[in-house]
Amino acid sequence: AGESESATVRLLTHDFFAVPDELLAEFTADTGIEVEIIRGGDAGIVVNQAILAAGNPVADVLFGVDTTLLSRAIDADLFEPYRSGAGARFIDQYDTAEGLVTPIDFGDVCLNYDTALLPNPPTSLEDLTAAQYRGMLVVPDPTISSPGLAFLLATIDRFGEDGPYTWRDYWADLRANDVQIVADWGAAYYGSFSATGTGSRPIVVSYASSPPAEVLFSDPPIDEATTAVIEDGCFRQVEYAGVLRGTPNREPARRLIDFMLGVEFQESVPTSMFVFPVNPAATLPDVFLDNTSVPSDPASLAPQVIERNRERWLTEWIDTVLR
Amino acid sequence: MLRVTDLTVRYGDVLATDRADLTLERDETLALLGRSGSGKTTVLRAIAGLVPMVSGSITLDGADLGPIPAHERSIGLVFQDFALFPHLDVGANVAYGLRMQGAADVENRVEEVLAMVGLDGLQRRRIDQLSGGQAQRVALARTLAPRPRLLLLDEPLGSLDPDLRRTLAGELKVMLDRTGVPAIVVTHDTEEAFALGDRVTVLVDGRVATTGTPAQIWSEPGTVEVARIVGHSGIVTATVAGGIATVAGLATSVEAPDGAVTLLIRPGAATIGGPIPTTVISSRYRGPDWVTTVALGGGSIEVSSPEPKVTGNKVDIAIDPSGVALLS
Amino acid sequence: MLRVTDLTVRYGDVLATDRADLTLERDETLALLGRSGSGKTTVLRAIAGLVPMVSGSITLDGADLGPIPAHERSIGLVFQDFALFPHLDVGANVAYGLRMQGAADVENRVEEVLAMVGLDGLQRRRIDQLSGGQAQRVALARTLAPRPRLLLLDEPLGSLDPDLRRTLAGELKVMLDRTGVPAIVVTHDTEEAFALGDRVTVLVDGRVATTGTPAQIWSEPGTVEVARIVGHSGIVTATVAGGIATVAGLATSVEAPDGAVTLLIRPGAATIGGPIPTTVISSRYRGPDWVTTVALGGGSIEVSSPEPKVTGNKVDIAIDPSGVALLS
Amino acid sequence: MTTRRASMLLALPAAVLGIAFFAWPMASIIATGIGADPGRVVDILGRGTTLSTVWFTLWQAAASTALTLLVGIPAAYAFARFRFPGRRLARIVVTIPFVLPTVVVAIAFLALMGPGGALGFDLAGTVWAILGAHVFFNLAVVIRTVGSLWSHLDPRLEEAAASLGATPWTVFRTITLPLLRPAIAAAAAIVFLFSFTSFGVVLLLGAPRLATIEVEIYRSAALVFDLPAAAILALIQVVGVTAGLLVYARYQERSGIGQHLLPAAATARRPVGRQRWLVGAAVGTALTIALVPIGMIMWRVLTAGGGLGLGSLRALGAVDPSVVDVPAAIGNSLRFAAVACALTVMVALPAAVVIASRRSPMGRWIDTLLMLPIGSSAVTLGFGFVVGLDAPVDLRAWWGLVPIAHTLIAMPFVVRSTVPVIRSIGPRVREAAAVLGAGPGRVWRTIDFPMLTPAAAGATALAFVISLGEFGATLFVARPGGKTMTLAIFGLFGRPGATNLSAAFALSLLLVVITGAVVALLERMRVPGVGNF
Ligand SMILES: Nc1ncnc2c1ncn2[C@@H]1O[C@H](COP(=O)(O)OP(=O)(O)OP(=O)(O)O)[C@@H](O)[C@H]1O
Ligand SMILES: Nc1ncnc2c1ncn2[C@@H]1O[C@H](COP(=O)(O)OP(=O)(O)OP(=O)(O)O)[C@@H](O)[C@H]1O
Ligand SMILES: [Mg+2]
Ligand SMILES: [Mg+2]
Repeated sequence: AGESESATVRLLTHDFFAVPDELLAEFTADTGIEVEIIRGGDAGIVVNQAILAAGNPVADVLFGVDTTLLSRAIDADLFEPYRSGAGARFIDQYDTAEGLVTPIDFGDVCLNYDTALLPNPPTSLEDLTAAQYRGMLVVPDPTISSPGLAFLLATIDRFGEDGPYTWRDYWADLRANDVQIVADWGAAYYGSFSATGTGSRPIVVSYASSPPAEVLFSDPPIDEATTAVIEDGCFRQVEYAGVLRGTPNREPARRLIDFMLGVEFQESVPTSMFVFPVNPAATLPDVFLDNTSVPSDPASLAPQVIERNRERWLTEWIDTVLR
Repeated sequence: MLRVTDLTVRYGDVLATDRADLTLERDETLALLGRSGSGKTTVLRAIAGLVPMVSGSITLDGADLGPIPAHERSIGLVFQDFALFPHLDVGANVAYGLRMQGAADVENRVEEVLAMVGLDGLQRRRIDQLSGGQAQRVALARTLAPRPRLLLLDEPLGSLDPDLRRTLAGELKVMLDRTGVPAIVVTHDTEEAFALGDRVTVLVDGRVATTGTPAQIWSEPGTVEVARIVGHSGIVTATVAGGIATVAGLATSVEAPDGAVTLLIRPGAATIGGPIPTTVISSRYRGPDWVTTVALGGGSIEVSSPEPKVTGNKVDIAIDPSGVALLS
Repeated sequence: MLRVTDLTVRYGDVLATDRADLTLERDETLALLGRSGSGKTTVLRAIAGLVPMVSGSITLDGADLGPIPAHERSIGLVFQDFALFPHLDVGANVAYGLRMQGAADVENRVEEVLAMVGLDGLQRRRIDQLSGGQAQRVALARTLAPRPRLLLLDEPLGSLDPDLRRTLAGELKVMLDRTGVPAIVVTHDTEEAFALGDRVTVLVDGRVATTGTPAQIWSEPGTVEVARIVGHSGIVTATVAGGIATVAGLATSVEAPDGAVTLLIRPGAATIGGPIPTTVISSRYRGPDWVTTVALGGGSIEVSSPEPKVTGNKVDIAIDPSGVALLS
Repeated sequence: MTTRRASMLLALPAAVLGIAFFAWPMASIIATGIGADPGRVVDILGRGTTLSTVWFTLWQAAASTALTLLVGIPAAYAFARFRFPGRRLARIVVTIPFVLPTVVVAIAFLALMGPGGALGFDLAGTVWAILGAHVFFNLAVVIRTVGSLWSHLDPRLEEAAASLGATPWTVFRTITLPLLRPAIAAAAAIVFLFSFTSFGVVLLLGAPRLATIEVEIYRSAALVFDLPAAAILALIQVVGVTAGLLVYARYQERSGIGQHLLPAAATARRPVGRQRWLVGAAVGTALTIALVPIGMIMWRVLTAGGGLGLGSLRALGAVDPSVVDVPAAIGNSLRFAAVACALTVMVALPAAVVIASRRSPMGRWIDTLLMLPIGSSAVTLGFGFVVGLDAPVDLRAWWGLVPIAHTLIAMPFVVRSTVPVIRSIGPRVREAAAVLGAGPGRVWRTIDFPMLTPAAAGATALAFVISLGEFGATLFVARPGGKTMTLAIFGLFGRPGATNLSAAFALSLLLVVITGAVVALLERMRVPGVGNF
């Protein structure tokens, strides 16, 4: 509504955000808007930084609010509404908190396994408690790791809070079956996991996109991944962007979100961030098509539910698994 | 040319110099003699402008130095530990003052001064590669190079071996005489003070105890303290009655009221063989003679003897009354 | 009781002590005299077991000290600048050696030793609150307390004022005699070496140049180096022909082949008035006389005169041939 | 002599930097956090986990400090008192760990003693891994701080004790140790602070059961979104650290012993006999501790992609710049480090001059306060910047925050390494210059400046490597522009794919190499005889 347009837009995001320079250059060439990327740690830290500055934002656009963080960001009144014309149809499949945020990508946290060691992988979460898979699973600590939390949420979604067999019972069984908890994704994947790490555990909590990444970033080159995804027990995390309330650069901010929904940017996210595009018009690179599929029925929980229960769940998880 | 009047300097609670008076004439070298901590260095520092005076005045050629900062006084100071600049070589150390003056022909003057102190060709030598004697000469050269109006030397030979000290003291005297720069030399060694100073000022606890020619100081130190500092040991207590001071068998006329007085019996005044019976305390070889210390009048005196005396034995000595001085 | 044979000590490339021989008899005090860097401290450190020998042997009362570590030697060492423990008070410093022995009555012995050095009641004083003389006494007390078999003193009076030095040298001599502990005293001051040592060993560049009583060393130093260290200055070059050494007007018989020799003319041997014409170099007051340095035979000698002589003037002197010694 | 006005002027930049970029943001965020829900203070303080976390933090820091001293003191002795072949190189090697980023260290330790680690036992999640990493990290602090005083201790004090009948162990216990107390206390204080606020190491090696206050702060701030809890924990940390530092400063004041120090060259000698074994064992242990994790990184670099080779260097070259721009990261790191150097020259060195010129307790207090930033929560400070720096100028996402944070962390080390040098210049040479006709300005130019240059250059190099290896504070600051090397390493370790892992190790090795080179330079510039760190 007639505010002064600056030629720069500031994008506040986490340290794993990546975008090819050419795309940004193109954006600048097309719109005359420079993009300044401000990073500040992982997604949780960045969202909190944004919340601390709510109303008087450090940047114009925030990218990296995921399903587990969304509710908190909305509660803090971080964003101003914006509905991008660029993604009119497919946006509606996602929870946009009544038009305050725009989905950009989604990723599934899934169990990966070592195809060489496990010719008969488990096919369900329940299988993991079987004696056959004893001592095979390694999970990042959900109290510090975001994939770890996602996996916990998947189990909560599956087994529920009440009833004869709750998620706590499930984790007690995992514990009895010698699940290993390590610090973060890296410690699990590059430490304990047998296929990519130095350890001997053939099942690890990772991403649906990990097997194609193994092919893409192999040395020497390989054609087929030595890891694969177990389709059951995946948890879907959607990553959102939003225009930060109080931005003096509303129009450039909106252009940036439009850009992030555009086919070019959307096609870049699989290889630069290992997530899947929300725009169905974007085609996936071959390695993705060959080595993984988008899980058909991932678990998901409403952001409000996560926000309301997270602390309790984590405490209960600690009591169940660590005490 | 230099007149220091009523100089008082404090370091916090310590009264380092207490109403000191000094004068220095043109072409003269004054030796400042005193014990460690007596304020010798402080006097030099005050003259050089490195420490503020609490009271008193310092004039050089009639001009008050008070308001003039150290770096504008043109007074050369050779520090007790030389304080050579460790990051500069010998040549650059000597050239330093010249450069500060913006002097024209620095190189030549450096060569000239180094030649004067006998260190020709050592320009490029690093400071930490100098022996003690060489460092002393470099310090002197550095100070002489900018032709100061006045030279202050703080224990210039302090840390050297005795035989080197004696040699360098002679050289230094010659150098001072040759350059003709008036100088104050601080030392705690009487022999050195006498060798270098045309006059000697003795400091005791920050005060000027006495000033005079070496001969005056030696023969009439005036006080017990000065007598000790000069190195005299024959200090005895006598009783005066009617202008005659008596101690053991010695009687000598003094100008003092009746009562107890302290007498100095100068070295050489006592000789073996005579009317005064004494007891040997100790005996040590001095070359070529032995020095025997004997008890006398509550103190002791030294007599020369051709052979050692056994401690506890009796010896009779004579004392030349002209070798006796009154102390206060 | 102590026999040091063929002692050689190296610090890296530096040969600090080179095949030195020393002996020390019961009840004797030996003075070790030498210039700075001549290896005096090193000899003491080797005897105390603080530095390994390259070769040689050290025996104490016939027993080889070689394999015995420092802390089992019972040899007391007073360090050059005392090395008092700065974190302990006077009492604790003195008690240290006693505690190491597990001695029974530490307190009493500490009091006793402190009384002996005249520091009664200073037990609780901090080390950095001691004057130089007090520190020296504490160091001595600390070393004496555990009753060492042998006492090594490294320039015990080195850093003190001259008059205090003289006083303490006397006291030290008395103390050493009283305790009866055999001792080696290092010094670079001839007067002190003569005063303290029953015998004197002169070190030059790590080697023993000579050993003898003070009188022997003084009158027959043997080499130019030792003569200089002892403080002699009358060193001249003479020509020998047929057993007669001639320099200027002096002729004296020497036991040397024909050619050039170096002669020592001892202090006092030259007097004013005589057959030998010389030129005055300088003149300084010594108290009570003046010392005039005159040029002679490529060197110079000092003569005593009752009044100063003017530089450049001629004076005729006589030299007593019995005051001449041959140097090599 | 600096006048009061001059010293206030010189201290000003450090004070401004400390207040504007440390004290104020810290106070702002803690106030905001607690202000959001003051009622929770009691609740959080009374929580069992709070107590157990504080307890664990304290005891692991104490244990880390004790262990580091245990290993470091013999090595300090060997380095300080003996000349042996390769001494300089060994000093460089043991110094490198100190400036390595925590991520790299944690990953090297995981590869070494984690699941399937090279050592064959899995210590991940146990306190042993944490202690090991802390010892590895801080060894240099002890070796350099204690070693520097040790190298100046008069060996004759020990010899005097020996000649009085004290066995070598008694000499050490009754003479050496008491005399070294100030340096040991200083080293212990720094090691304790680093271990007390340890984040990356504990996060990665301690999970899932072990956490320090700093890790809990991170958890509260990043995952549970409990800002009041984070703020209260940060407050506990700041108060604890400040109290500790005050006790430390008082202790240093009390235990200060006026002792005569000698130039280091005068105390070092060649080891003989049994000493050879001692020196060999002490230096060997320190070298092993330093080299094994570094060697682990090298091994991973060399064996990436199967056989022995330089595959990882290729991998490093091949990293997709749109994922992690390696050359840009190197450039950024160097740029930040350069700015930190410049700030060090402008801020830390003047402060060092002030501290050096005041022998009064004041100097010691400033010296102590400078340690606060290294004992404070990086996560919290990152938030503090966001809360506190919006007015009068909005600096919240200013690129300068990162080098400023680095400078604050480097400051105590820079000050400690320069103050003794400045003090060693002594007033005498300045006075000598003055009587030779040099006014105050020229004295500074011709005497102080050239004499300080080597120390200043050394301090600057130190700031450079500290900046280069800094991770924790860098990560949590909202910063524009690209990544630094440490963040790039972190990013590469966080992605699947063998080449990413290889590239991460290769980049770590590059960091080790650059660090090693700069530390080597630093060693060269050490002013013989002085220098505390
Ligand atoms: N910077 C200072 N601060 C405090 N006291 C000082 C300082 N310098 C000297 N003093 C004290 O002032 C007194 C005089 O010292 P000064 O250095 O002038 O003596 P000195 O005669 O030169 O002694 P020395 O022969 O030991 O050099 C001493 O008591 C000394 O301790
Ligand atoms: N620790 C050491 N390392 C290397 N060289 C040394 C060491 N200690 C002494 N030296 C050298 O050994 C030689 C003898 O030194 P020593 O200390 O024994 O001499 P000194 O006669 O006691 O001298 P001073 O009168 O100066 O005390 C000197 O050249 C000295 O430089
Ligand atoms: Mg002085
Ligand atoms: Mg010595």
